[in-house]
Amino acid sequence: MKVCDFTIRSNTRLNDRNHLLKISPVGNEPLPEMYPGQFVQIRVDNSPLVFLRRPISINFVDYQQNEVWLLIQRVGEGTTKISALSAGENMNLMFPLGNSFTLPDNKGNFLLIGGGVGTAPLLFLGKKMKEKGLKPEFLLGGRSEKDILQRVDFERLGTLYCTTEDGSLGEKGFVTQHPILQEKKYDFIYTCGPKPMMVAVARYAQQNGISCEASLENLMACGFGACLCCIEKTIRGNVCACTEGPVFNIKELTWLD
Amino acid sequence: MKVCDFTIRSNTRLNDRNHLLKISPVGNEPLPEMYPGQFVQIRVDNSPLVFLRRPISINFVDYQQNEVWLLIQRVGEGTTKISALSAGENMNLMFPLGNSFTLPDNKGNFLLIGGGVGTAPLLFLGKKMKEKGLKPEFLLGGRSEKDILQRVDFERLGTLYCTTEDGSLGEKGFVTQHPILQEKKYDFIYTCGPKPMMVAVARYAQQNGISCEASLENLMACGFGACLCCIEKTIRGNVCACTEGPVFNIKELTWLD
Amino acid sequence: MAGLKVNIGELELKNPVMTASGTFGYGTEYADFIDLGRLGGIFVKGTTLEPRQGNDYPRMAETSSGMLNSVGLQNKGVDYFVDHLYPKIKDYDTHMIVNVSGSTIEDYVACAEKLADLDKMPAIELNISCPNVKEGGMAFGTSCQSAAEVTREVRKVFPKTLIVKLSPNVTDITEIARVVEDEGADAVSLVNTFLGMAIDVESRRPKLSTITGGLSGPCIKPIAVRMVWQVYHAVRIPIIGMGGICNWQDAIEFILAGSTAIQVGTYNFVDPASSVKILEGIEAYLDRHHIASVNELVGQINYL
Amino acid sequence: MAGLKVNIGELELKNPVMTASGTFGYGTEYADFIDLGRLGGIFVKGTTLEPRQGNDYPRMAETSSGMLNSVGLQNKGVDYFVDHLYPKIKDYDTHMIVNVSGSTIEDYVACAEKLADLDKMPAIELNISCPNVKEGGMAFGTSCQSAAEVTREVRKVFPKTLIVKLSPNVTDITEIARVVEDEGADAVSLVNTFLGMAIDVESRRPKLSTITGGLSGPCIKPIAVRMVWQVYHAVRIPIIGMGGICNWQDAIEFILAGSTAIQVGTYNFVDPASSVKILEGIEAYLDRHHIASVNELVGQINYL
Ligand SMILES: Cc1cc2nc3c(=O)[nH]c(=O)nc-3n(C[C@H](O)[C@H](O)[C@H](O)COP(=O)(O)OP(=O)(O)OC[C@H]3O[C@@H](n4cnc5c(N)ncnc54)[C@H](O)[C@@H]3O)c2cc1C
Ligand SMILES: Cc1cc2nc3c(=O)[nH]c(=O)nc-3n(C[C@H](O)[C@H](O)[C@H](O)COP(=O)(O)OP(=O)(O)OC[C@H]3O[C@@H](n4cnc5c(N)ncnc54)[C@H](O)[C@@H]3O)c2cc1C
Ligand SMILES: Cc1cc2nc3c(=O)[nH]c(=O)nc-3n(C[C@H](O)[C@H](O)[C@H](O)COP(=O)(O)O)c2cc1C
Ligand SMILES: Cc1cc2nc3c(=O)[nH]c(=O)nc-3n(C[C@H](O)[C@H](O)[C@H](O)COP(=O)(O)O)c2cc1C
Ligand code: FES
Ligand code: FES
Repeated sequence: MKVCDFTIRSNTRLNDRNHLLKISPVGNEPLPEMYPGQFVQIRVDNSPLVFLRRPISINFVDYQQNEVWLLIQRVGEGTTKISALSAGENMNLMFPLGNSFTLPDNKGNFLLIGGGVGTAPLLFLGKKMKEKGLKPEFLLGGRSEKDILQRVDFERLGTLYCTTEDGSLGEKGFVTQHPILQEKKYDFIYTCGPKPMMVAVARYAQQNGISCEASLENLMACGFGACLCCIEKTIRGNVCACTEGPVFNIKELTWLD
Repeated sequence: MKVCDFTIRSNTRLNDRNHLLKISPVGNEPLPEMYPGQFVQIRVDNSPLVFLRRPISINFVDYQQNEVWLLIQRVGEGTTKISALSAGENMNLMFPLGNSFTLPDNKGNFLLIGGGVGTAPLLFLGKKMKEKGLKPEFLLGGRSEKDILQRVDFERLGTLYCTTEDGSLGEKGFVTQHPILQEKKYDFIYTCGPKPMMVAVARYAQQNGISCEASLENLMACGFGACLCCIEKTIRGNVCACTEGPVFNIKELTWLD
Repeated sequence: MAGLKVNIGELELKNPVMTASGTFGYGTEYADFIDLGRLGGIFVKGTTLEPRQGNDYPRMAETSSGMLNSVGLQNKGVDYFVDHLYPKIKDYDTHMIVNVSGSTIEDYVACAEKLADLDKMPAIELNISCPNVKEGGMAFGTSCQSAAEVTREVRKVFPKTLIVKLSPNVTDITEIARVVEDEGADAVSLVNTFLGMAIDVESRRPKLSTITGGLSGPCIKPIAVRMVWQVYHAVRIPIIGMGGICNWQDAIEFILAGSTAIQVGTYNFVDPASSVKILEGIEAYLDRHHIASVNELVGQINYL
Repeated sequence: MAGLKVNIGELELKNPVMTASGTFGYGTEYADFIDLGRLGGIFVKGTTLEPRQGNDYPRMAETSSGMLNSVGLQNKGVDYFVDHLYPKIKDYDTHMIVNVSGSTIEDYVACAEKLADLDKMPAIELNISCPNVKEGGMAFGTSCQSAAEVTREVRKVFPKTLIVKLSPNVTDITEIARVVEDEGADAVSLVNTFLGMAIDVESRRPKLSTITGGLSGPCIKPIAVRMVWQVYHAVRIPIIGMGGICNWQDAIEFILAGSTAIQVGTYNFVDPASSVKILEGIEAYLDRHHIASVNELVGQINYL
């Protein structure tokens, strides 16, 4: 873990409330190893309303360009300030934080299910899987077409299925209603998104005996295990989502109890 | 008094810590009447350290361009944020606030003595005097040449005398040591600047029977008479420097008691 | 459009948004910025029996999300108020309520008595919590006995709505609220400022002439909300909540915690129109949530 | 180079900069960010006799210039600490001090007894001020009688440096500080968090599972500084000051108010290297002002 300043290389507006930031360390020293599921804590400067850092998933690491990608959804003051940063401006990051998704050793059928901005860590996970010779498939859900982010990037890594609530792209409905879940037998599901979605996915996985990992977005103060604010109730008791997570095997969680 | 947004038309760096901002109301509606000595209260956005507005003198009003000029000296977080605003950005102003210098009716010898950024309101005062057919003279002091701001503007309005502590411009020393004060008999002195300087000027004026008005920079919370934080002890008791000042006749003040 | 009327004792307010004593002058200071008639009420500057010059300069210091003040109840005294200020403000289309301050019980009583006679003064707010006066002042608000005593004595001479303003500088604010209720107060308002201090590290001087002063602004909001919530569960009389309210969200938070009405204080300095904006925000919130009257929201936290 | 050594009772600290319990884990969490050996001391997480799971999620809410927490002393208990954590941290080149928490006097005593045996544990901090446990906890710190009692009993079994951490949620903190001194505490540390509350206005839910929680961060600094200053004038034992310290200026402010040493708390979350930066800032300040030792600054406000 370390704290350092990054320069915004580019900030692309993906839709009305999502931005993709590509950032590099000031001075461009080479990025350390990072793993899919890990996150960064961004210091938000210039705001009287934001005191604590904001946790954001590592969306992708482009080692060639020495860039980290962050997908930011504007929901409040902190993410609004971060989204407003322009190319050339700096931001202070603590990284890399948290555990990561388990990269499977063997071939099999892998489905990465994301909802909303929860798709963020799945791009990097898909990339790592593909590098390992595995064949990730993606099932992404959103309110409508414009909410399914980075489609082109996902499609490059594997088959992409989509659901939208208004039917403007892919199947109409929620991710757990997508027919592929009935048609195909998966060995491992990875999921990240709104809690109700993840609970539904976890339930599906459990019912079908599929291994499943979920990446949580608990409220965090520190992000590195010092404050004990971000705890998740597990079968082992309360554990820190920032150090023992954000990725948990759903067997550990008490969601379905 | 009103509160409205202004656009920065230009921001000129005058030296290492002074900036001249020229601003116009967003929408460019015509500026109301303002008087020399009055000030504005600037809301400082985007800072976790600044909660209250910052009082800044009206340096000049250019009715032709519909611009207000503000001379900002960076001393802390608020003035640093204000100085960093670029042309095209907005800021929120409460204005015009406070009383003003007394514009004399008759001709006579008038000396406007300013120190540091305290020269700010004297430019507008000089302009108004000149418009009235009076002949303002200026005596400005600073640490060194680069601290004597807006010389060209002052020279356009009347004779300019300077003192610098290092002797790099004009006489070496403090304003009250300038020989003109011995050589010439003035009828009215106006002063604004650091308190020790104003006290010295007031003492000189008193000793020589010269009418003298000083513009104070008391700490302010509201700027419009609501909080009673900015009081100055006068012969009438504690009065608000923001409504009954910032300009006081030195006869009212208890500085020399 | 949702109902905004609320009652504080016998007093009906057209809406729950008022302005806090010592931050709103006599209302007139704000006439350029807002239509004063839109407010539920205006609490005018702390008024004492005798005129007071207040404390020496400097009286204020900015802090993180707030400020310290040590004005020290500078005012021209109740007689001046009655003769010169009241006539100017009595016809505003809102309730003007005087904040009565003092150093002795006799002072409070004498001051309240003079105000009781004024036709258009429907209520007073008894300030037993000002941290900026040497004798008495806050001490009244920090012990049950003295809080009870001053309330009792003022109650005897003041038949209209009596609001007692509590100090947050106490171990258990519910205790004080209860005795004040028992002594016949019609409502409590809370909180006044927290006793605080700041030192300039270069000069090593206290930033206030009085060394300590009263802390206000958004920094105190979480503590103030907690106190309102505690008092709401301890007394039956209405609560007027305040402490760091800057926007309608803050106001709703105080209402949910148990405030029947709220006061906007320090933030008036930053945005002199904030009180009216807050009122508009509350209205919009009620409409959006289909709540017929603001009274339905008071104390209605969802504990699930 | 100015002298930075300070003494807290028998305990000599290499410098006055320490880190606050509950914000610094067991130090190890920060090893990536700073050289722990540079700190004057580390106050480890509140430790209780029995393991505790702490409160339910959510446990934190951001507020203006601060945060609320309701962690509720989640820890694995003193035995686990002694067996598994102490061995890992005892050889850090700084003082590791355990923050001892409890719900009953017996718990405090039993916990302190176990820690007294540890060679490299020169001191404990008795937390009689945690607002986040239902039984006891804060109650001990809000009455003179219980504060005295718990200090007295722990003093009997703990011969090394005993620091008692005071609650700010009281009418008169000097009263508590005095009884704690009288019962033999070697130092007091203050302040713990202020009891606060926040409500989400859209869901109308409390932001914390426990409804109320502890407020910390720069928002509380002016009140904390005032309390340190009051306690400095009330007791002779050293004070460890804290509450919102983010930078060296804040630290100097606490020292001027009367703190012999300081703790950095919540701000560690924002900048995990802040403690060391503060240390460097204090050094530079002392040099710039030609002050030979930080001890010369303690309580030295310039009142003129
Ligand atoms: C490990 C982790 C990874 C994350 N990755 C991403 C990401 O890649 N992209 C992204 O846009 N966001 C991500 N988030 C969520 C992001 O941290 C929050 O949206 C952000 O902190 C909100 O800050 P704000 O100041 O904009 O909003 P606030 O003003 O703080 O809050 C606005 C609203 O959002 C809610 N909220 C705030 N924080 C969270 C949270 N952590 N979880 C759920 N609700 C919250 C608040 O309760 C409030 O209702 C992640 C969170 C975690 C814990
Ligand atoms: C009526 C009036 C007119 C003014 N006109 C101008 C102007 O035209 N140009 C200009 O640059 N400044 C002017 N000032 C001063 C200006 O308001 C302060 O410098 C500013 O508020 C400081 O804010 P800050 O956040 O930068 O500094 P802070 O961080 O608040 O303070 C930095 C240092 O400056 C000191 N300081 C802060 N405010 C004042 C003050 N009002 N007087 C003296 N010391 C202060 C603080 O005590 C501290 O030591 C005027 C002040 C008043 C009251
Ligand atoms: C400058 C100033 C002066 C004040 N004067 C008084 C007063 O005279 N009487 C009183 O009861 N409260 C006084 N207060 C306290 C406020 O009425 C209010 O209780 C407190 O500021 C908390 O609310 P806020 O955080 O919204 O300001 C004063 C506050 C400030 C900032
Ligand atoms: C998340 C969190 C957990 C805390 N846990 C403890 C604790 O276990 N024991 C204790 O005495 N104080 C605890 N505190 C209080 C701090 O030690 C400190 O007294 C307080 O936060 C004020 O300092 P600050 O404003 O610098 O954070 C905790 C504070 C926070 C924010
Ligand atoms: S966020 Fe602090 S421990 Fe996880
Ligand atoms: S600054 Fe508020 S009365 Fe002058």
